[in-house]
Amino acid sequence: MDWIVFVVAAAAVLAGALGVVLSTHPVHSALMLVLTLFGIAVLFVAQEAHFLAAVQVIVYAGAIVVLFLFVIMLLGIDKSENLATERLPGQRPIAYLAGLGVIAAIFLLARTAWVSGAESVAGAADGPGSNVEKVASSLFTRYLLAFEMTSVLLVIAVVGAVVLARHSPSGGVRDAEET
Amino acid sequence: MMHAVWLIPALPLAGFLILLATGRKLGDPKAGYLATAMMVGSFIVAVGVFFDLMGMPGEERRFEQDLFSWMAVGGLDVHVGFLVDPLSVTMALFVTGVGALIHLYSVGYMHGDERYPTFFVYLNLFAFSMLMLVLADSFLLTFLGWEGVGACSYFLISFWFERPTAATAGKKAFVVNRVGDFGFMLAMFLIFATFGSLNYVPVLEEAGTLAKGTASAIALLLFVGAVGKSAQLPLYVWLPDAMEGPTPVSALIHAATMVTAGVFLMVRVNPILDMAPGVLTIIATIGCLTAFFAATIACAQNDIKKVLAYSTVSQLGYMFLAVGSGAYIAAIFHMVTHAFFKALLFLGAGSVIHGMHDEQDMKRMGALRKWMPITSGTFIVGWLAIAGVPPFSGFWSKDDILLGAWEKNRLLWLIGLITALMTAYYMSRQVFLVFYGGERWKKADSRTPAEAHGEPDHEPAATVGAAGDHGAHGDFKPHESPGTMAAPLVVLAALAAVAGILKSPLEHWLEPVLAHPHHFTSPSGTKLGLILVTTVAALAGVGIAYLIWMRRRVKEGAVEPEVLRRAWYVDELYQKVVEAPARAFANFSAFFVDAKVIDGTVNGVGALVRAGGSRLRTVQSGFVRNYALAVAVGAVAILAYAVARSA
Amino acid sequence: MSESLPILTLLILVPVLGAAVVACLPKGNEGLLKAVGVTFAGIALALSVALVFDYRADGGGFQFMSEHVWVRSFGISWKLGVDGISLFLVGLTGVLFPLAILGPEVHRDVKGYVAWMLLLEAGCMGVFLSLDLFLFFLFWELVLVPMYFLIGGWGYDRRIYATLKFFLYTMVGSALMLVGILAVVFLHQQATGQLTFDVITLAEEQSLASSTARWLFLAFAASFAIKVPIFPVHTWLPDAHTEAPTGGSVILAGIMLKLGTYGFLRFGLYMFPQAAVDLAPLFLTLGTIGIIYGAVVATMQRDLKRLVAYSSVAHLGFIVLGIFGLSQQGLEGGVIQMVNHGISTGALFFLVGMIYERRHTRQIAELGGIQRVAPVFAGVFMLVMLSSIGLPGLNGFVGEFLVLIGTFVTRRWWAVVATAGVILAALYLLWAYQRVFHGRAEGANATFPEMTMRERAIMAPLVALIVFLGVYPQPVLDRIAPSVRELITHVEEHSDYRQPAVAAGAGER
Amino acid sequence: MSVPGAWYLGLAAMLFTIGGVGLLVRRNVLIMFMCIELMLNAVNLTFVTFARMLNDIGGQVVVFFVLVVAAAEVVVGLAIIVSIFRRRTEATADDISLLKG
Repeated sequence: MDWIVFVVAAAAVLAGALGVVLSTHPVHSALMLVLTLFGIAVLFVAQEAHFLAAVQVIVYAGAIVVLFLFVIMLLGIDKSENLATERLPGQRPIAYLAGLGVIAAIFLLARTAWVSGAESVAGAADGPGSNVEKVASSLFTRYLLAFEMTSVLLVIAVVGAVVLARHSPSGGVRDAEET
Repeated sequence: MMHAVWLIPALPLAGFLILLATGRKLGDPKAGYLATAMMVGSFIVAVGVFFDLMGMPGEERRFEQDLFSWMAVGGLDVHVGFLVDPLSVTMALFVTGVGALIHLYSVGYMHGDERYPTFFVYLNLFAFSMLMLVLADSFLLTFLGWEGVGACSYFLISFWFERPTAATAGKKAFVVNRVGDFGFMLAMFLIFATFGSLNYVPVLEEAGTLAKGTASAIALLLFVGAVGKSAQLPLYVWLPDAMEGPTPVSALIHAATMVTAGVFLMVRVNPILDMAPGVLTIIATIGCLTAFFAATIACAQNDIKKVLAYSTVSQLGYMFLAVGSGAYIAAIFHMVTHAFFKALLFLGAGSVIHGMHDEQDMKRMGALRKWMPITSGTFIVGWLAIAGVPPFSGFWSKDDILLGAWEKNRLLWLIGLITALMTAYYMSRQVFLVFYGGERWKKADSRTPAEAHGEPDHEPAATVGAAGDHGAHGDFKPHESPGTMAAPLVVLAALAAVAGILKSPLEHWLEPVLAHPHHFTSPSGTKLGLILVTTVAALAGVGIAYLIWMRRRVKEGAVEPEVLRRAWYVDELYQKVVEAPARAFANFSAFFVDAKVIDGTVNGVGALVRAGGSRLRTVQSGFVRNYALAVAVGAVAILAYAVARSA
Repeated sequence: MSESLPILTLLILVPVLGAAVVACLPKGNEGLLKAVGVTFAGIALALSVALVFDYRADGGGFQFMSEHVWVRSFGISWKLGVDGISLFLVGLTGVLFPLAILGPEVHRDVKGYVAWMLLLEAGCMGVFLSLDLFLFFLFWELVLVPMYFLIGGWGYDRRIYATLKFFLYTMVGSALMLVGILAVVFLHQQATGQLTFDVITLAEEQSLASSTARWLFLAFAASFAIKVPIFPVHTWLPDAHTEAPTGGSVILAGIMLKLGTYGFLRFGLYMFPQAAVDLAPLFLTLGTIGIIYGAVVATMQRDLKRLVAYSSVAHLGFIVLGIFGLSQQGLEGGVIQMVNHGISTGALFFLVGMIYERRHTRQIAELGGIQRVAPVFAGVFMLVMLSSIGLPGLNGFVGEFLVLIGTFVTRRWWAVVATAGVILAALYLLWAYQRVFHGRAEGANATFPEMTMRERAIMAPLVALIVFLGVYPQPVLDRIAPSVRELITHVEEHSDYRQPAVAAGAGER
Repeated sequence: MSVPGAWYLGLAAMLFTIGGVGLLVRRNVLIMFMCIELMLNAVNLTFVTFARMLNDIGGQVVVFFVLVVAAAEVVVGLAIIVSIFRRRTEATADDISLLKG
């Protein structure tokens, strides 16, 4: 049963990923991204990370991809890209080589052991209690400061996005003409 | 009076300061009289000190006055203080005496010059420095005076600085003197390193303990200093050029006082010289050669002052010959008589130049005896004195020197004798050309360029104005000089005539200064013979000159070969051998080594960084994907390293 | 002066305060700005004069010490002190800055000029007074910034090139010195367990291995050598001098070059005695080369200011010679030569600045015959020049002579070669004088204005010092002597060097 | 028997590589962004896997933070893209090289 779930989800993840990279049309890419994200969410569930699976679906698939689509549609840049040409010399072959190199290196490094760290440093993941409870208690005790910082980060991101995206009134005549 | 010795240099210094502050208000001639008064005052004090010193018993004639500490550092302890002994008093007397006369003369001579007060400012400063030089109680304080007179000499030679030749001559004098100072300074260092003191008294008292090598080194280095200041071979070249200065300056600085400082120094350190017999021989040789060499040049000069200048070089050579022979007193004696007759000759020449409206070429003078009786009369006295005609003063002093040379080395004596003959010859030539013969200034300007050699510039032409024009020839009358100029001439003539009587008092007077008083050992018969030979040589010189220049038995060109007229081409030689290579080297250093090599290296490093940067900037393509690729490649590299390590 | 007054701290803080006040004033009122600047510099001058007079001549050692812990955990403290070596450099700083602020015409932005000048003064004072390595380094670097802006902001045509060169050169040295400072402090901590930047502790305890000390000495020396500057790292100097405004040149030559030589004394000899003794031949040789080379190169310069700049290279060579000659006379001569060079060369730069203000050129070839039209100007120039040549009776001679005689006793042949530099000094200065002042005045030179009263007022104190220090340097020498003697004793204690008895004097052994 | 962690990690590595290569190869800024998301998800998957293998809840917490940062990043990134596209009608990553040295 586990294996079936894993294989199906993995296939979805890889197919989605390849789809993102290979689609010429951005909208297609975005939709393929959704496929990947769902696959990841499934894998999270398979590994008992229920909370994260939920967040994954809500935030990524629900918010981020929608945002992508929104931008694509709004700006009208849903044009196909010609994948046959490459202006930067050597970019593609080196990129493929680098990709190969990364994956080869990872597998080579993992020959002996995939995991070598200490166990349960920040608290056990199994045992009694729900996954949400455990994540929450860790988040609000051990990682409280970092958690609070993320709120600052988010505020900054929101403010930054507003500043960047709005038509600046002080930007003067040219912006005004464009609208 | 003895304790007032500080007044001797202080009075000229006061004069210098007062004139510096108020000179322009005092103006012409009050400034001159003030300066002269200071010198006279100084002379009076010197006389007082002299009599005080006379009052002391012979061997104790020494007085030291300490004013204040100048530089006391560790083992070095130099004070500003005076050493009064027969030698320094003798020097002070004739410096102040001759100095006062020349100051007085300058009052008249410089009359009308635009920078009249400035002249006396310099002159008083010079007198101060010269007196510090002779009265100092330490080598270092002497060096203060030594440099001070050098600087004043520079100021005064280039007094008419608008003439490029004058400015250049002043600079040349200073720089050449500095070469000598190099020796003097090293000598002081060595003295300090050896004795731990620079004061005359302890150093000279301990001189007897010196090792021969050290003594020779000190003596030789001091002699280098003396060679520079006293214009000996090979550093004499500045003195003829120094004639660019006003004539009183030539008389005071470049004949009577400053140039004899080297001789004074040699006599002062006689205990050290006595420990270095080899150096004495060198001194005698250099002196003798200089005397001869300069005399040959003097025979062919047409400029009235140049003749006297080379003659001065030659006479200074005599003094060094005396020093080298160990006849120190003869050297001082000749210095004193020389001061009288050479100052007289220079002042006389100045008077002639003044009377001839700034003409200096002897070939365009003649028969001035009629027009300038006082000048010619006194000049003739000076001529006889320098020529060594008995009983004038020069005869006595020169005779002593030749006697010393005879006892030292016969060859030196012979050269000295020939020089004496030549001295008589060129001085007679000068007298005949200037005061006898036809009135050549009346002829039209017939000078050929060759004859115009020397300095075609005319004395105060730049400042006195129209009087110096060439156009003055033919329609003017030479005139006798005013009283302020004539009086010093008369006094000096009297001194030059009779100073011979000082011979034996001076010997006794100076004896305490000497570590090993020198006594002539020759039998009296030899002495008499030498006197006769010398006298004959002098008269022969006069006679030859008479035949050539009065009787005109020989063509002028034959006795004035170009090589002598051009002073053996020494200046040209220096130009080629020293100046040109030095200039090339300096240019090379400044514009190649410094600008190209050293700075080039520095800028090269900068340029390298800059070039490297401009190469490297192409890496920054601006394409985000390129940067990402670089990151990826970097990541792969790091991973590869990890793989390699784990393997 | 009461004992409790922290006079040394005030010497640094008063100019800083002045700079702050000037920075707050409005831009336009040039008179007010200068007046305020001169007032603060004047207070500093008064303090430094008081310091000179209050200094106990017989005492030796560091006096007027002022120490406050600054960063306890790193052993850094605000530690100031003055001894005979720094005393007159502080005095010189006090004298030159008011003149440099008041003297030259400032052609733009008086406010910035005055403020930077005052800040520079604080930095210079700080370097001379610091007895804490960290503090010293702080001031050492602080000095750079105002000078950078002074040259860059008020300089002449090639000022950007000059500032860049000046800054980079100095920074290279500073970087090496910073490494040296840290290494000294941490090695000392390793050896003794005490972390301190205190110069006296570091010097007295001598905890370094000799080969280490040699490398560290070289690291310090590199920085000092560039600042002095010693041949062959001197080429920033002519450019910086030439392009700097008059006041900048005066301070640069008068004071900032002394930072290097002072550094050699305080941080070279004092902290690394054995290394300094071992490496003395190297620096003696470089100093001697500097003397001759500076003079030779100066001879051929066409720009009057460049000529004076190269003469500085030669004069500073004498100081280096005196320092590494390591004799009582040489060191005292070196110290007094620092002061004298500051006065004479400062005065020369003022004069060259005045020529530039009148003729708008510094090219020697374009000048001539000025003595006829401006005799007083020529007279002052002559006097200052003779001081620079080293004429006895003027200040330049005292230092030069003591350096040479002291060095002759310990290191004979270097002194002999260096003495030859004396000839050359006369040559290049007299030649320049001849070309600028002698001859006939033609063209614009014929209307060369005579010195104004203001200029006479600027030159008067310098001329007075030139004559006074030449005739009666003894009071100054007396105050320098104990500190120099202590320094030499310190070197002898911590190295195999022994000063010859002749130099030390019989009575003192 | 659950699937061994190594399989998950292998999958994550492949996903990461695909994302990385995509980032390097594609010119469309939006797609590049998506590739970054792929890489982030690969990392997230790794973290979760390690959390399970090491029985450590910390891995999951970190993923939470990554999600937050990713959200912030996308918001700002898209805002930048919007403002770029306001000036230019068409833009790929290759059209923007103002930082060229």
